[in-house]
Amino acid sequence: MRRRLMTLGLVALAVAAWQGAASLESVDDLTLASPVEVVEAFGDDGGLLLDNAWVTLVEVLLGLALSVAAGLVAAVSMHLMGALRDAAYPLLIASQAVPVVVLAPIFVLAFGYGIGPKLAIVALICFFPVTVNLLDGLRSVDRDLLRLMRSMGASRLQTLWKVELPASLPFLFSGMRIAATVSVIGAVFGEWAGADEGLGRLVLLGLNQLQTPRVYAGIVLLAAMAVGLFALVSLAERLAVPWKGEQTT
Amino acid sequence: MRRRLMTLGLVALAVAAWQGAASLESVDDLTLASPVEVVEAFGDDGGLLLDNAWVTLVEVLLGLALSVAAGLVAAVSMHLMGALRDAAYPLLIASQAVPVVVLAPIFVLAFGYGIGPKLAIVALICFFPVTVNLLDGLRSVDRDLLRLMRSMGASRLQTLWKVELPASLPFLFSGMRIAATVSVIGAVFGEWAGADEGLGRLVLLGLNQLQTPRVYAGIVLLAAMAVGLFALVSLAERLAVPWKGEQTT
Amino acid sequence: GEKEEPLGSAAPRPFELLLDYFPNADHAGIYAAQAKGRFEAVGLDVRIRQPSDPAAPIKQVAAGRVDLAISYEPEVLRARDEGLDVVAVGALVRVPLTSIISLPEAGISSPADLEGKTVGTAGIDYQSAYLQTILADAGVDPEGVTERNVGFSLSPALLTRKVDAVLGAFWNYEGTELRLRKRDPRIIRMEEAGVPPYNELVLVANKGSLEQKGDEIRRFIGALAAGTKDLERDPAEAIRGLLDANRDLDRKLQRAVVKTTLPFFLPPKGKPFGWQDPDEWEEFATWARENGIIKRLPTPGEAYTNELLPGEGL
Amino acid sequence: MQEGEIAFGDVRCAFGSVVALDGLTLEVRPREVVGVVGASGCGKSTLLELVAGLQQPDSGSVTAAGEAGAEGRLRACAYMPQRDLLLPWRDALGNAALALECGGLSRPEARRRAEPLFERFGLAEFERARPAALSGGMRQRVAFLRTLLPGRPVLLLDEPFAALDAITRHELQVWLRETLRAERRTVLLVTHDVEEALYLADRVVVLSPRPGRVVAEIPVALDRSGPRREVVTSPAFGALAQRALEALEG
Amino acid sequence: MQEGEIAFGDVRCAFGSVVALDGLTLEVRPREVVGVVGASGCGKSTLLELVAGLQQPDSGSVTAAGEAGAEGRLRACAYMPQRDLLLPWRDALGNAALALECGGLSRPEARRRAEPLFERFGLAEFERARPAALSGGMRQRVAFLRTLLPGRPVLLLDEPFAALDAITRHELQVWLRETLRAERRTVLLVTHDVEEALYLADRVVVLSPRPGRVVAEIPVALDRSGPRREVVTSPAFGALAQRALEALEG
Ligand SMILES: Nc1ncnc2c1ncn2[C@@H]1O[C@H](COP(=O)(O)OP(=O)(O)OP(=O)(O)O)[C@@H](O)[C@H]1O
Ligand SMILES: Nc1ncnc2c1ncn2[C@@H]1O[C@H](COP(=O)(O)OP(=O)(O)OP(=O)(O)O)[C@@H](O)[C@H]1O
Ligand SMILES: [Mg+2]
Ligand SMILES: [Mg+2]
Repeated sequence: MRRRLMTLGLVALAVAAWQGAASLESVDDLTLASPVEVVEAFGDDGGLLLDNAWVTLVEVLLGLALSVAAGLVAAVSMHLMGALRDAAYPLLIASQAVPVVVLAPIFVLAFGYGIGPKLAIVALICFFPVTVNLLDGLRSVDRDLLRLMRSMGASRLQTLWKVELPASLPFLFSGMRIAATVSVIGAVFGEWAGADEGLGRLVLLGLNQLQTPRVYAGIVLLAAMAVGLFALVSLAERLAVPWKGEQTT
Repeated sequence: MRRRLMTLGLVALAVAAWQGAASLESVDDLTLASPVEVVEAFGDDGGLLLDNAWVTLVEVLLGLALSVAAGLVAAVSMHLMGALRDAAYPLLIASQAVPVVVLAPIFVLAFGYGIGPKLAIVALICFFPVTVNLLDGLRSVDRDLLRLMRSMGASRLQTLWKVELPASLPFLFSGMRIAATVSVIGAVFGEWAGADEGLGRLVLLGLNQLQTPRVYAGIVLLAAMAVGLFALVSLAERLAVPWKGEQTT
Repeated sequence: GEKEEPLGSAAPRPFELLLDYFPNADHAGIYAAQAKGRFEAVGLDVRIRQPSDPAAPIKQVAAGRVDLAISYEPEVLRARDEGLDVVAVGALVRVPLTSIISLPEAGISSPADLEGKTVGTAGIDYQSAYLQTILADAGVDPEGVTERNVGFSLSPALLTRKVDAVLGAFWNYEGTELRLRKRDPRIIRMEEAGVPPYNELVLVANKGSLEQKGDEIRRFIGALAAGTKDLERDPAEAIRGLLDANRDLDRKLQRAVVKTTLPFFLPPKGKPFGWQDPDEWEEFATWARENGIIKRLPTPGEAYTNELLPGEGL
Repeated sequence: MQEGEIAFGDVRCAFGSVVALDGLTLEVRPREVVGVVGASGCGKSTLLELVAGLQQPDSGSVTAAGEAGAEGRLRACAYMPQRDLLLPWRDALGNAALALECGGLSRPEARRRAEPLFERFGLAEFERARPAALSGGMRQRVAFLRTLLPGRPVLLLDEPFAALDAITRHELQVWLRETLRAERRTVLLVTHDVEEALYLADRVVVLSPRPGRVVAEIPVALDRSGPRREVVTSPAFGALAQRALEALEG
Repeated sequence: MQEGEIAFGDVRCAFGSVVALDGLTLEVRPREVVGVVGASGCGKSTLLELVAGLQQPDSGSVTAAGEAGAEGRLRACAYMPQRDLLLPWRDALGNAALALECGGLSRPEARRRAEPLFERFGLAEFERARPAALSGGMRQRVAFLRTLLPGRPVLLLDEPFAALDAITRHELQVWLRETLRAERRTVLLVTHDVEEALYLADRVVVLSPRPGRVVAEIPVALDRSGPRREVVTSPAFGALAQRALEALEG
């Protein structure tokens, strides 16, 4: 209870700080919209914002699903094949250093216009944290457990399935939390690479039309999406890892 | 030995695939430069590339240091104060959903031009994986260990310092691996928000001036940076977590 | 004549148009024609695409991946200089839109006032060259003027008062924008400050494919001319094409921009729609050559053609 | 004076549907050594955790050193859990010194204090070895050291010698006896070894199978001053052992 | 026939500077039950890991079921390590069934086979409990079950009953004796309880303190058909225990 109150207090504080910063003399209100203006913006074109939010949410969810799948496959196969890890890991890392604008045309070339390139961009940005965390999780399993599995004549896949994967779920979920959070900005980039609708495009247009309140309203929606997805992953973890917090072997 | 060979083979395969894709009829050499062209680009203006690479490297290293520090502080303080976590976590997540172009002007306003805004942008992008992973690490410590510390009359900080932090180092390093990787693209964004030098600027210029090989040469350098930083973090982990891979309590 | 020649019942041919940027008032004529079905009427199923970045259109058209792209005259010159076989087949906006914009407190009403000021640019080489030309023309010592690369955020840089002026924003767009926002912008247009006049926005085609695509492009421009006529006749009505297709546009702003830009969509007296002045092209190319934007001066008529304009080259 | 006293007043402690302890009443006098024996799963470890302040009874009262609150009990007791719970990143010496550090000593000082006992506990040369490099019995001895060093008034030992071979165990039993005679402390010693309980404790408490209750209290009024071998082979000792086992079998 | 035979030929096994075993030579006949006792840290667990194929000797040879290679030894042996190593995410039944699953059985089938023994091992009602909810002794019994179920020809037990109270331990000892009499297997039983070794084994091997070598072999030629209580209290049994302890004290 007391904690709830403190929480609310802190949040209120943050909003107040925002309002304060926005009302500073030195800050042009076209540079930073105040919470009040944002609320007004929701009033003015809530419909437009929500329509576009829906478009972006779809991109985010599909892209995220794609990236988690890709991350799982990448991590597991690299874990099982040392040579593959040595060779592929640098490439995966490199893939994170390529600016989206350079890739966008290639993705368009590969997937045409439409949702394809956007999903590809979201997936590209999101799969990496999943891969890194899961791989690290798989590698940090108690060595004695692995030896026990060997002594029981477990096959490589049995060990993976019965011990390594369950043991690394906490790592996996940390990675998914990060992925869920950045997926939103991924969709924004995707839309900047060419889209007819979506929050990302709305924000970009808003910027170019100096509709600062609308820009920040869009960002608030994007943030809400990120927070929601993050919460969703945490919920999923509580369901998938009930033994967490209990004593470990 | 055999593994080394396989690794080399796979890498060669990847490069060949790149060359192949670049030589496809449907892929014009303005969209995708071939490895050969990239090598030529290095020959032509290697000096230019390296000078700019140095600038970017500095931004990356400073920004990364900043972000790790920020991530540590954020994670530890949220771990110690439940209310703070409830209040601040959503804000941190939200911070990841704000497009750089929207923040850039604000950072410029705050830090003027020069390296300030670039560091801020790198740090903003990199601190998050560190925070999430470390926080999850701190929360996944064997509960019996915590109860043991309580029974020994350990203070909250003693428990943090002697048990929780060491136990969550593997998580922390996973987060740092991700941070190190994305720091590079962070610097690129930073430079796009306005810079007179740096690889990001060079790549952007190359895009505008149709110098595709130079663009890809720049990206190769960026990727090399990411891989190098990643390797550095992994090395640091081996030094900091010697007991990893040994049996755990 | 922009009189639509009926094409019988043949199904419209797909025709990819890649814009220079996200849809805005500069494209009002295109959307007007699209909305009124003028492209179908000439047997074209026009698909309007947006670029992933401002440099993309010219590459895509050079790669033959789109039928027509909107780009900038300097970009066309550069592309040819880099060996891309592209050609400007018509002017969408026949004057420079790039401008120097400042806020009143900076006290910049003429190029001479730039003395000792900081100017933000997007870091595009030919725009920096504009600045140098302008300073030279006004007899201002370049040393005394700081050019600062502010990336994409020109207006924000201005509004954060971190620069005194920005070069690269369009007078018809950002200019109008700031005016509507009561920021009372001061505007210096390139051609008024010593930069040779050029066509800011041009329709670019792949020269090699003119043989078989020429007719389609001609028909496209014809329909676009008609659409632009509609815009002139009844702007309030014709601009709906743009606004309805892009709900997220600021209607007030776009209307105002169309109003200020309309004269420059239209050709000079007695010239067909999309007319590009040969002398201006040569002059600008020369300037570009002198300022090191391009290494080789294109032969006259190499980079542009008016042949495909309504009533021309038939 | 109350210091070191432990008291259970009709305690019940359940985990969900599993009732570990029920109707448990037990008094431990200051400086008394009480052995606790009982079937596996009858609630011995739970009993210690209650005293240590790591568990709260569902009903009834638990006091240690006159403290009824969990925090107070925490301060009074030194608890050696059944799992050694050594920190994998600390060497043996560092693990043994942990409790001292928590007590406020600097790390080097704590290590200095722990060091001498390593010889005595047959851990010489393993001061710098990490838990992963220690044998099961070695780990248990390190955990035992960690518990003793802070010198808390109440000692709660959960099968401290379970992983030790007969010889080592006997040595440590003798050592513990001597130490406790020198500086008396209140001790609750959970063990599954009746002989051990009888040799070390002033009184042996036998718990019933779950839910655990006290079913027998066996005062150990023996002369145990002689060498261990003789003490445990004496007929009187055997008789007590007999009683204890019968109580266990119920 | 060779099946189930174990042989150490002048084995040396060291961890860095620590020599765990040196000059160890030992033969185990097929279907023989051999008890191994020795000081804590003398290399008993290492010895079992060598047989199990989880360690390689630095010199000398180790064979199990006629297999000299690590892989072959792995297939022949069922190994119960000193730490229970239960999987925290599996319930007790799932943990007990683990080895069967690795042997190729479907999860439900494996659980079905494990279930009946839970009653017998006093784990009824805890089939669905996770390790965190089990007492130390319960966890050890689950680990013991996990080892027995696959029915491998060679059993390697590292202090299987160390965490059990006297009564439960005695019951399980009797149970194990009966089981082994019914279906003979080759067993290496590491224990710190001499009585346990003498009661279960055909021969008791005493190791020297580290580095471990065989210092005594005590054949147990006793009639152990009677009730346990009588067997272990018989004078002959006592004499053997005496010998073993003396060998241990060296
Ligand atoms: N954290 C827990 N959650 C649920 N049940 C528990 C928990 N801890 C103990 N139990 C249950 O309480 C009962 C007593 O456990 P406890 O560990 O006290 O037994 P014990 O006497 O120490 O047994 P052992 O001699 O085997 O260590 C057991 O049935 C166990 O299943
Ligand atoms: N993984 C390891 N790394 C380094 N040293 C080890 C390792 N495993 C065992 N040792 C050392 O080898 C010696 C024998 O260990 P082992 O576990 O075999 O003893 P043990 O006879 O089982 O003792 P206990 O009865 O206490 O379990 C010990 O001194 C131990 O320190
Ligand atoms: Mg217990
Ligand atoms: Mg051992």
